[in-house]
Parts: sequence; structure tokens; C-alpha cells
Amino acid sequence: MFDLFSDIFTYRDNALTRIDPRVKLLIALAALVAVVSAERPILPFGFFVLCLGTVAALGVPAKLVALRLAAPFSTVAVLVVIHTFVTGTTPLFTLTLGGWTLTAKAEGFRQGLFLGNRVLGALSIVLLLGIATPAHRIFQALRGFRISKEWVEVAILMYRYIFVLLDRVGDLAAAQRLRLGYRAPRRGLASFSALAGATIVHSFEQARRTHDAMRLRGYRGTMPFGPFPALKRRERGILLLGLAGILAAYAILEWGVAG
Amino acid sequence: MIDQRMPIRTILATAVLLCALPSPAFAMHIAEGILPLPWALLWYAVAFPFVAWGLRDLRRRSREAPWFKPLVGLVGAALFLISCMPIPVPTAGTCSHPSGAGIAAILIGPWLTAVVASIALTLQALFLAHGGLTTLGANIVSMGVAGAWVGWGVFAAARRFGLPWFAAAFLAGLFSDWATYATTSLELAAALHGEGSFTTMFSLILLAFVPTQLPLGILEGFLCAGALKFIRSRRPELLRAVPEGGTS
Amino acid sequence: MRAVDVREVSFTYDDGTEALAGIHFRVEEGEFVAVLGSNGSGKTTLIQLLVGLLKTNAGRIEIGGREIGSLEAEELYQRVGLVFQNPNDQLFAATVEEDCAFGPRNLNLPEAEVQKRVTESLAAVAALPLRGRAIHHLSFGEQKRVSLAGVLAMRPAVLILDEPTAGLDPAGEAQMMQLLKKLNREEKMTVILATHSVDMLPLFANRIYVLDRGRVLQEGPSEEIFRHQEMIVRAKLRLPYVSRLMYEMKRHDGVPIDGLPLTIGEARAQLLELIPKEMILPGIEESGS
Amino acid sequence: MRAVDVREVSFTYDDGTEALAGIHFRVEEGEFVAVLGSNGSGKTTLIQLLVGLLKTNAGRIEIGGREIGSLEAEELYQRVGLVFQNPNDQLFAATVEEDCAFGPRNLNLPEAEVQKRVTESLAAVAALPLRGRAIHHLSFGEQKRVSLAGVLAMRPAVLILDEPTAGLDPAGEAQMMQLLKKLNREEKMTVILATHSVDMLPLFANRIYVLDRGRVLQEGPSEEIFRHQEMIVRAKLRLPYVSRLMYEMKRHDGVPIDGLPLTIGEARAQLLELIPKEMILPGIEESGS
Ligand SMILES: Nc1ncnc2c1ncn2[C@@H]1O[C@H](COP(=O)(O)OP(=O)(O)OP(=O)(O)O)[C@@H](O)[C@H]1O
Ligand SMILES: Nc1ncnc2c1ncn2[C@@H]1O[C@H](COP(=O)(O)OP(=O)(O)OP(=O)(O)O)[C@@H](O)[C@H]1O
Ligand SMILES: [Mg+2]
Ligand SMILES: [Mg+2]
Repeated sequence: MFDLFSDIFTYRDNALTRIDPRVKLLIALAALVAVVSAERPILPFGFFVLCLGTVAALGVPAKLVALRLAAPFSTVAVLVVIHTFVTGTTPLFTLTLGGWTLTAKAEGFRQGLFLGNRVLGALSIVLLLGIATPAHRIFQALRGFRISKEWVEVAILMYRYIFVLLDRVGDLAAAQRLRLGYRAPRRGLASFSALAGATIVHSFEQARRTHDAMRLRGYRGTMPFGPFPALKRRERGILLLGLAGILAAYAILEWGVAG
Repeated sequence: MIDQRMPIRTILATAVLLCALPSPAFAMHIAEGILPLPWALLWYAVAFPFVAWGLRDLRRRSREAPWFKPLVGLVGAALFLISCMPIPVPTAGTCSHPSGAGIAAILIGPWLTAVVASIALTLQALFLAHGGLTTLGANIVSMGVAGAWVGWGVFAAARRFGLPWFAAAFLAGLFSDWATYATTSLELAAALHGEGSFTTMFSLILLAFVPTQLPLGILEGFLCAGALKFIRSRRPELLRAVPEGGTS
Repeated sequence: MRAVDVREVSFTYDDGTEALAGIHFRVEEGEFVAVLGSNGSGKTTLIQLLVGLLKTNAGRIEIGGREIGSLEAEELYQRVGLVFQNPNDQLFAATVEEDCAFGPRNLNLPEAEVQKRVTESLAAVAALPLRGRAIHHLSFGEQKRVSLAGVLAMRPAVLILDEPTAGLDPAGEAQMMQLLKKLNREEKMTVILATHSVDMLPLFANRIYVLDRGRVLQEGPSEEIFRHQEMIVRAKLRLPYVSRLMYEMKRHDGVPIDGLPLTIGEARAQLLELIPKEMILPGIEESGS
Repeated sequence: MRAVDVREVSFTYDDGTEALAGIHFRVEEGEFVAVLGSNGSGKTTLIQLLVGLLKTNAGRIEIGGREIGSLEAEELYQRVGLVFQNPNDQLFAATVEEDCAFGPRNLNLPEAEVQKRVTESLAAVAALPLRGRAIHHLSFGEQKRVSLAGVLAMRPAVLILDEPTAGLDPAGEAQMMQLLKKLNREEKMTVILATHSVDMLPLFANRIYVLDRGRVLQEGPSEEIFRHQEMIVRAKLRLPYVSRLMYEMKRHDGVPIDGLPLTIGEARAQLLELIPKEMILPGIEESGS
């Protein structure tokens, strides 16, 4: 779980990481809107292939991608199961479970697959965004969109100190494990709540020290942000192109407008 | 298209089948892409005033006390980590995580919990593929609004009724966890029931959660109480640092 | 018997950092071994592999003759105990006593035995008077000792310490090293410590492994290790100050010094050989120390 | 002018711990002063008083000739800059560049000036290539240097460092001390550092204050300080290893050594005087260092 949080790829230099985060964010949002409002499976699937292909091309290890996709994949599985047994009329097969009979239905199965397909499409877009843009650049972009300064400031601090606390909490949890703190469920729960409590205590102490350090460098309650440069011509071009491309794809695949 | 006469046992059996899947039904948050656009926007609209009011609160208090934002940021980081910690009890399955909304509401109050939850959920969506950007609003509502207010309310009420803080914290953790999942089920059912019955879908999803969430809620109750006990025994003065949490 | 046997072990973190690259590392029972390396050389990674917190990508690790993966947690943690670098990260109970009792209680020992172990382990680190104190009121040096006691209460055969003297003042450093030496010599405990401070090692460690960027540069008793000045510098380390003085005198001034004295005692003996008797002032308080 | 003037200052924490008891502490502009003391001797407390994080219970603190309470926060933080012991406390932005720009931006400087200061301060600590990196991807040594850069970007007249070399390996330690020396000699920055490691100090510090349980035990240039072996031991410190060797030879073996050499260079010179010329082997590579 903790190892998933590796953002090393966002700091690599490539064509995608160089694009202004505002542009990427807008394009990603447009793509998400397109995917979740799509009525046919082809558009989400197209995004899935495109984004995952790009992720692979960026050299992100397959293991990492698989790890990140594992939980959503299980969501997809659940969706398919629920819909298969609950929705529809045309029987596919029946299943006997402890005396109860369940009938799988074709429409439900298709409906489930459709939803699953949408999840994967949307997810791969966000995955790509998260792999091409470091967190602080996304925060910056949000600030560019006039998201509250307080929100961005707290988000920056949270993001930074998640890593600091993670180191300490990781050690703490390891120390508990090495002294068999998780051997039996009851003691495990006690260790676990001590761990949670210790994390909070650490965070309060760290907050005091961090605020001291901030104060000594002139902090008076608001974090100063650098100026936000206007989008360059090239970036405006990318933005227009990206949005137009998504719109065109949507028009062709959803409305059947021939190009 | 859901069969209106579907026997309750079909629902139960489906729920049992779901439990056989390798991971709990919907993990903690609604995954990216599940909600159709109108529902996604609706939940954003519901979440917005809570987060906005929380931010207003934050702005006001950090004007009085400049250390307040770093404190919220750090406590937020801690809560983020806690909500990522796999619960170490084998019976609850491998992928269960506490929601942390109850302890957060006790520590920093429900308004700020909504703010912290919105940030934590954004980070998880972007970097951990947990939850999502389109479902962010819905997830904020279930965790940062429903979970936080229920947790806070239960704690405050239990204290008012003279329950010891340990019991109050337990109940707060328990009910905030359940409230979070109930809200999640409601959001899912509302969006997914299609032309079928909302109540059938809702009960089905709720049932799918029950086998994992019922015990998990209890565990979260113990976690909430245990964590608070730890803080109280080691650094009681810290609980007074944020006077508008539920502990004062 | 061999306490720890690490053969051809590599480890790469998820983000691609190769922290260890084909390491051999062997410790016999009762030895006092130091892993010496600069920041980022892989000491902590090696240690975490030894206690099972990380799993090797390649190679084999044996603890007390058994493959580490085949050991139950309960068994493993009575064979190896790890003292973390930052005591704050290890002390999670409210009081000293509770913290020391944490491990034994998890072993489901009867309460009398738990108390006995707490007493013994606190006594071993000279921290008995701290027994009832709250953890966060302890000084840094006290915390370090208490965190060691918590691990000793598990009675591990092998004691592993990550930078045990980091952050301690000279008196605390000397006390900690003496303590470890006593555990090693009197209690026959196998001690493995990771560090990048060199001055004390020659006095304590039987053997030293020099780590650099995930590889073992050299291995042997301290006299052997510190003879290779270039290797030491390559590993971003340095000679103990006393040896550095002797090295420079030998190398640059042409003073005929045998080998390379590592400790103050050795250096003194050698220098006295070189200084003519008639220069030495009598009477000031002969010998002593 | 006097950079820092602390007169008769005491400080007691809320819980009743008397951390400082009537201290005098004076630093002239351009000096390099070390505060030497064991764990808990009050170094951090003194430092926090100097930068205004704590307020004295009794006594007077002047920074650059003005009473500390009378200085505006903005003014004070351009006179004194504090580098914390743990770089994590201080690196709160997401990237190196943003962290360094934090201070200058708080001063409302124009963006061009902010960027100039970031570049200069990163260059001063040899960390320019790290500019775009995320803080949590830096190694410990890099974090230490970047946190120093963030303070330098405020252009403080007095630079205060709490244990600047703690946790660094020998190479990192030497680099950090050289860096501070350069800032002191070339940029004429006043440097005050708190530490309990003694070996490097004689090479760098003009003057040393020895602190023990909230009191100044002694104050003076390093030759002066380390001449008092008992005082040093009382403060739970020790002599630099080289001096210890020389001290023992002088004291116990009766070797006639002048004063007490503190550095390897000094010890070498003195020892060479004592060793007869005819014993020295010619040819091995004379002088050099
Ligand atoms: N969790 C991690 N993820 C990725 N890389 C890591 C992780 N932990 C350590 N590393 C890297 O692995 C290498 C070895 O690190 P390790 O912590 O073992 O070194 P060390 O010798 O203990 O250093 P120090 O003296 O600073 O404690 C370093 O390059 C480090 O950056
Ligand atoms: N916040 C605090 N509350 C109460 N007592 C404190 C606090 N901080 C420090 N002390 C005590 O004040 C004394 C001086 O502590 P200080 O931190 O100044 O020492 P130090 O010289 O910096 O030690 P170290 O080398 O361990 O950093 C110690 O006895 C310590 O326990
Ligand atoms: Mg290490
Ligand atoms: Mg200190």
C-alpha cells in the first residue's frame, strides 16, 4: 500500500511532463467528462488503450501499474457480478448456491461490462495524469483555476508531510511487528490504535516545529506563491488540439457523425 | 430492468457470492468512472458548501493563529496515513482500511474534516487510483460530510449523555464508519439502479458491504477509542490544541 | 554455529533504486560485527532484510542456520532483535515499563516472567530507575537505552542496531558502546551494528564490513580494513583520527611506523618506541591509564 | 559591532525544567562560534531564544545592538537565520526551488530578485542541480544542504545552526564544515553552531562556549578550552581524539609536549620535533599533506 505512493516518474523529463499542468488538467477533465457521459463502450475503451499505452511508453514498470489497477479491477468484477445476477431477463446460466438458485442474465452481464469498461477508461486517464504531473504542479494548476488558496496550502503541506510521517510511522509499525505486536488479533488492534495515536501525536509535534521553521522565514499565516505565467502559444495550441480531439472523438463515436 | 419480484434470497445469495471475491466490494471509495455525469455533478454540488464553509473556518482561524494551517496540514497527513493503514485483523479481510473520519471529526471538528477529506481524496485519486476525480464529490459527501458529522454528532451526544470519552469515541468511530458506507451505498444505488428499483439495488449494495463493514465498523470504533486513549495518556495537552474539535 | 548468513543477496526498491547488489555477509555466533558505510550505502536496507521487514529479490538469507522465509514471526523475532536509529520511532507505550513489557506480553508469557524480563533488560542498560517514567519525559540518551531494553526483553540471540550512537554526546556514546560490549562479552550476545562513525569501532568490533553503494568493498578485522586508506576514502568514510595522524606521519613525514595503529593505546605504544628515552621527563606520574 | 549579546539570560520551560541559568554569550560580527555541550545541556534552548522562538524569563538578548523584543519579526529574521537539526522540520515545500523561494517571497521581493536569491543560495551550498527536485527524493545530506540554502536565501547576517553535521557521514560532515567556513571567511557571515562533536571544531571555530546543564562552564578559543581536560569531562564531552592521544602521552608517559595539539597538523609538527632525524626514512614522499 505505502509503496504505491512512488511519484518518481512524475519527475522524469519527457514530452508529457514538460506540458503546463493547467493544460494537462483541462484535457484530462474533458476526457473524463467524455468517458463518463459516453453511452457506447468504444470511447472509454479507446481512452483505456491510449492512456495505458502512453503509460507503458513512458517506461513505468508494469508491476506498478498493475498494483494501482488492482483495486479498481476488483470493483469492475463486483459490478459485473451484481449486474449479471440482478439486471435483465435473458438467462445465460444458472448457479446453485447452498440450495438457492441464481440466474445470470445476458443484459445484466453486458451492463456490468459496460460499467467496468467505463471505470477502466476513466481510471487510465487519471493514472496517466498522475504519472505525468507531480503533485505540486497539480496544486499550482488548481491555484491557476482559482481554487481557494487555503485549500492549496493545506494540500501542499499534507502532501509533503505524508512522506515524512510515513517514514516515521513505517518505522514505528516495524518496531511493533518485530516485537510481535500483530501476532494475535486483539493485541494487533491495540498495537494498531497505538500506531494511529502515535501518528497523530507525531503530526502535532511536527506541526509545531514546522510552523517554527516557517515563522523564522517570515510566514505570517499565508504561504506565498510564485507568479503564474500566462500559457505559451504552444501550450494553448496543445490545449485546443486536445479538446478538439476529444470533442471530435465523442462526436464520431457517440453521435455517429461521420468525419 | 431489475426483476421486481426478485426474491430476497436472490439478493442475499448475490451478496454472499460477492464476499467470495478476493477483495471487499468497493474498497473504501467509489471508483473513478462509476458515476454518470449528472450524479457526479450533483454530489459535487452537495459537497461544495461543506468544504467551502470549512475553508472559511480555516481562513478565519489561521488569521487569529498563524500556526493553524500547518497544524491542519499535518493532522491531515496523519489522517491520510491512518486511512491507508491496512487493518491488521485477519478476519476482516486483507484490504480493509479505516476511514478515519470519526477520529478526524473528534480532533479537528466536522467542517475541517471535510476540507482534509477533500484533499486526501484528491491525492488518493491522483496518485493511488483510489476513488476518482469524477467521483470526488460523492466520496467527499460520504466520508467528509456524512462520516464526519455522524462521528462528531455521536461523540458530542454521547458525552452529553455522560458516557465516558472512551465509549463515546468508540461509538463515534463505529457510526461514522457505518454512515460512510451507508452513504456510499446510497450514492451507488441511486446512480446504478437504472430502470429497476432503487431500494432493491440499495439493499443489495448495502448487503454486499455488510459482511466486511459490520465488523470493520466495530474495529474502527476500537481504533478510534484506542487512538484517543493513546493521545490522552501520552500528550493530553494536544487535544486542547484545536478547541473546536469535539473533545473540549 | 553461524548466526547470520547472507549469500549473494540483492535488493531493489519499487522505484528502481538498487540498494544492495549481490552481498555476502556472514556473522558467527558471539561475534561483534560492524557494517560501516556512508549515507545511502545500504546499511538500513541490509538490516531490514535481516529482520524480515524486506524480502530479498535474489539470494538467500539464513538466520541461525534456517532460511529466513521458513521461520515463523515468533521464532524469528526471538532470534533477531532490531534497535532502530530513532528511539522515538520505537517507543510507543506510555511508560518505560509498559514499553519493555510489550514484547514479552506478546509472547504470552506469564506476568511474573514478563516483570522479570523487564527488570533484567532495564538493568542491562542501566535504566532501572527510569522504570515508572513517562517516555516523552526521557532525555535522548535515556530513550536510546530504553529502546534497547525493549528489544532485549525479547531475548534475541542476535542484536542488530542501526546507528546506535547517532545523536548521542561523547559520554552517551561511550556508555552505549560499553553496554554493547558487555552484552557481547558477558551475555554472549551476537551484535551487529550499522554506523558511519569510525573512531570507536576498532575498540569494539571483531570484524567490519565496508559497504558502498550496495556492495561490500571489503571485510575483515579493523586492522585489515583501515590499512586500505584509498578504499576507505572511496566509501566516503575516513580513518579514525588517531590513525589518520599516524598515517600522515608515516606516509608524508617518513616516520617508520609498523602497520597502522587504530586506537590511542596502540598509537601511544608505537610513538613511545620512536621517542628517545632521554627526552622523556621522569616523575610526572608514570604510566597509569 | 556585536552580532549577538546575551546577558544573564535564564529560561525555564513550562514544566519547570530550568534549561538555562544566567548565561552570558557574546558573538562579534564575522566570528565563527561553537556552542559545545552534551545532550540536554541547553544548546537548542539558547538557539531558540536567539531567534525569538522562545522568550527569556530573565535577562537581556541583543541582536546587532538592538533588544530582541524591539525588533520587528521581518527585521529579526533578516538578521538571524536558523538551520534546524532535522531538515524535515524545515523543508515544507514540495520542491527544492519552492522551498528556497519561500523566505524571499515572504519578504515581498519582486520575482526576479526571488529567483536570483534562490540561485545564489543553492549555488552557495553546491546544490544547484537539485533545483527542480522533490524534497522527499533527496538524500539526507542533500536535504541538510538545501535546508541551509533556504535560510541563506533570507540573507541573514548571523547564521545559526543546530547540530549541522548530525547524521552525516564523514564526507558529508567535512563538506558541511567547509561550506560553513567558506560562508564565514568569504561571505563574512557570522556563524554560530551548536554541537556535541568535538573533533572538527578546533579547525573551524574561533571561539567555543562549553555549556553544561544550562550554565557556561568555560568560554574561549579552542586551545584554551581543551586545555581543561577535567572541565571537558565534567561537561560529558571529550577531547578530540588526537588531543587525547597527546594528552595521555604527555600526562602518563611524560613525553614533553608543548601545550596541547588539537589538530592532526599540530600533533604531527610536535611529534616530529621529538623523533630523532636519523630514525626518519628518507624518500617515501616527503611532505605533501
Ligand atoms: N523506501 C525506499 N524507497 C526507495 N529507495 C530507498 C528507500 N529506502 C532507501 N532507499 C535508497 O536505497 C539506498 C540505500 O538506502 P539505505 O537507507 O539502506 O542506506 P543507509 O546506509 O542506511 O544510509 P544512512 O546512513 O543515511 O541511514 C539509498 O540510495 C536510498 O536512497
Ligand atoms: N519543550 C520542552 N519542555 C520541557 N523541557 C524541555 C523542553 N525542551 C527541552 N527541555 C529540557 O531542557 C533542557 C535543555 O534542552 P535542550 O534541548 O536545550 O538541550 P540540547 O543541548 O539542545 O540537547 P541535545 O544535544 O540533546 O539537542 C533539557 O533538560 C531538556 O530535557
Ligand atoms: Mg540508515
Ligand atoms: Mg538540541
